[in-house]
Amino acid sequence: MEERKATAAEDVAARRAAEALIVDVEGFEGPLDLLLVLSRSQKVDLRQVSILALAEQYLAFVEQARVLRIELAADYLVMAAWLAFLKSRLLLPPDPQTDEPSGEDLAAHLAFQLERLQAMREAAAVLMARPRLGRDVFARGAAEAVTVHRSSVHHASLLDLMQAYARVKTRDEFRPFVMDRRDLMTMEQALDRLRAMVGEAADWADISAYFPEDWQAAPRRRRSATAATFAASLELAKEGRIEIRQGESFAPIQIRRKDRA
Amino acid sequence: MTQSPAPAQFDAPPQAEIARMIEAMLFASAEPLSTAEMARRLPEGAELTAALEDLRARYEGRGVELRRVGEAWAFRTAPDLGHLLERHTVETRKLSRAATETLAIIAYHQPATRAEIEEIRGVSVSRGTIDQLIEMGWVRLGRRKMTPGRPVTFVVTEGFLDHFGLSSPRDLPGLRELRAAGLLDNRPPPGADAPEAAPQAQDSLFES
Amino acid sequence: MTQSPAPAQFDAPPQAEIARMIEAMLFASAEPLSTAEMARRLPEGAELTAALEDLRARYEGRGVELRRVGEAWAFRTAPDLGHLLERHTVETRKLSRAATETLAIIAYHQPATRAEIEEIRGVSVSRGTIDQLIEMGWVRLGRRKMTPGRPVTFVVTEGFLDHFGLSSPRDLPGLRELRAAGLLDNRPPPGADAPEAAPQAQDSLFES
Repeated sequence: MEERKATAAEDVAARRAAEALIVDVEGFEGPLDLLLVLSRSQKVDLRQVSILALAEQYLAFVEQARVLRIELAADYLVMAAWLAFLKSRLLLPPDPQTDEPSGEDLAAHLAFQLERLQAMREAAAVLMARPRLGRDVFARGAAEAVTVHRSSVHHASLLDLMQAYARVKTRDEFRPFVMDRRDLMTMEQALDRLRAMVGEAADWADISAYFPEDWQAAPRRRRSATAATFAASLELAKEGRIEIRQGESFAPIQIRRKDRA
Repeated sequence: MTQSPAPAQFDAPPQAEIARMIEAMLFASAEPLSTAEMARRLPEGAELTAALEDLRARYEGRGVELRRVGEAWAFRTAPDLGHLLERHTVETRKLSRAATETLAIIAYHQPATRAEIEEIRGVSVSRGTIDQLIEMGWVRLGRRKMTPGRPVTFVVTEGFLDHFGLSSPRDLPGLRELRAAGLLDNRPPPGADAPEAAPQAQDSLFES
Repeated sequence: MTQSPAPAQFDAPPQAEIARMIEAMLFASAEPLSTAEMARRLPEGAELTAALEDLRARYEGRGVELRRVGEAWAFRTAPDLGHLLERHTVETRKLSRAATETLAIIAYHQPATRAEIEEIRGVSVSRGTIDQLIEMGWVRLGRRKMTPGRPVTFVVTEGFLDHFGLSSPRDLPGLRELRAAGLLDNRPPPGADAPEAAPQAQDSLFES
């Protein structure tokens, strides 16, 4: 009866210890943090902490976690392996053959890391305890915004100016196109004229002879009269009323009345 | 201006301390603070009136003044320094199309009447447009034209020539040059032997 | 940008007047004002440094103090009077231990890379932690480090200095002692090949 009681009490204690450990593991920010906490149990200045003893504490912690079937994150196990290696380095006499860092060097660096982490923790605490803006120290409550007055300066370049002028002046080039007919003779006009005159044309004569007088000189009018009269001549030739001939390329085109058979 | 350490003749150092407290409260407050509100926040028995008067005197003639606002108190910028809380910015904007065209027409055809500008632009020219150009110092009134109604004319100014780097309005390139420089849209001219309308028009206007 | 009209046209105003002007500007602003911004608003040729020093001395020991914040200046209530003032700002989220440590490491080691932060803390830094510090306006990106991979660095901001009442990162509490103790050194672990290769060094430390 007594024994069973004692066992039950032990079970409760073990369970509590295990639960506490779980909570603790979750509370640690990684292996370095755990090492820092463990080092405090040595109650010495971090500079004098025994890394060997610390390694043993850490390994014992990991072993305990294993016994209690607590899942440890991989980096805790990596640290455990490294500390086991460090421990062996610290316990064995240095090998003069290897130029690998000595156990003392590695231990010193670990001590430095712990001290540095501790220093940053303390610095963070000091920083957070400073009088802080919005909590202990205040800015102007009735801040006045700076009024911004905007004014504009208009700018134009010479190019803008010239393009604007060009735009205005060329706008007129796009009015609907109307043919200027003053210097234009239509085929109908030429045909009417030719029909009236061709009856008398017994002899070959240049078509230009049939142009009205005021269409003879000005090149533009003459060009138009030539084209119109030639077209009219072709029409009359088709009707069988006249004959057309041309001595050679670009020679004057001549016409005469065609007498009906 | 004396510094804050409490004057020796008062056996109550609180007054200087009360002034400090009021100073901080008024500074940090978004609204003017009533004496009742200040008294509520101050240690009991604090003599407010003297401390406020002390503080007001301290700020007299400074960049910030302690002012009574109804039943309350507040720090306010000294009235003569209001301009420091203003900032003037100048934006550069492109001249509007209407203004640019009007300016171009005046430059090419000066002296130009409003009617002439309107005839060339094909639309009416608002008063504002010419006013703007005059305000900018690019256009001014020229001589009245000796035509019926004696209309006013507009010419470009020295300032205009300066701005555009011209020594005379005659330095402005003609349409033919503009076209050669690719400044005109690439449209075929209406007739091969069509006269260069623009320079002629320009000349005739300059001479009319 | 045009200058605000100067009261005196030619002579720069006397130092006392400049001090008044600075006082007005700084009083009106909730944010620290850079000397450049003040100079922009002051009459040309105004001597700023002496006037600022004058003003700082004037407010020493008062309810409101003139503080230097990096390259800027601001009036802030005296730290011992916080209990009188309403906390009108939203209480800042309580920072996690990871965030406060990361902030301290950035402040004391700046410019600090993520790898450096992780090496010091011995754990990886979650993105969210640095993001939170950046969001609070206390940390910003610094220049990339000229080491392999050109990692980004983090530095503290003017907002950080303002929040914690520091004039410059050099004023961080205990900075000199930490430096003297060699605790701010980037000391490579023994046997590490490249001194800059912090993450590699870290890995080798844990895995070798």
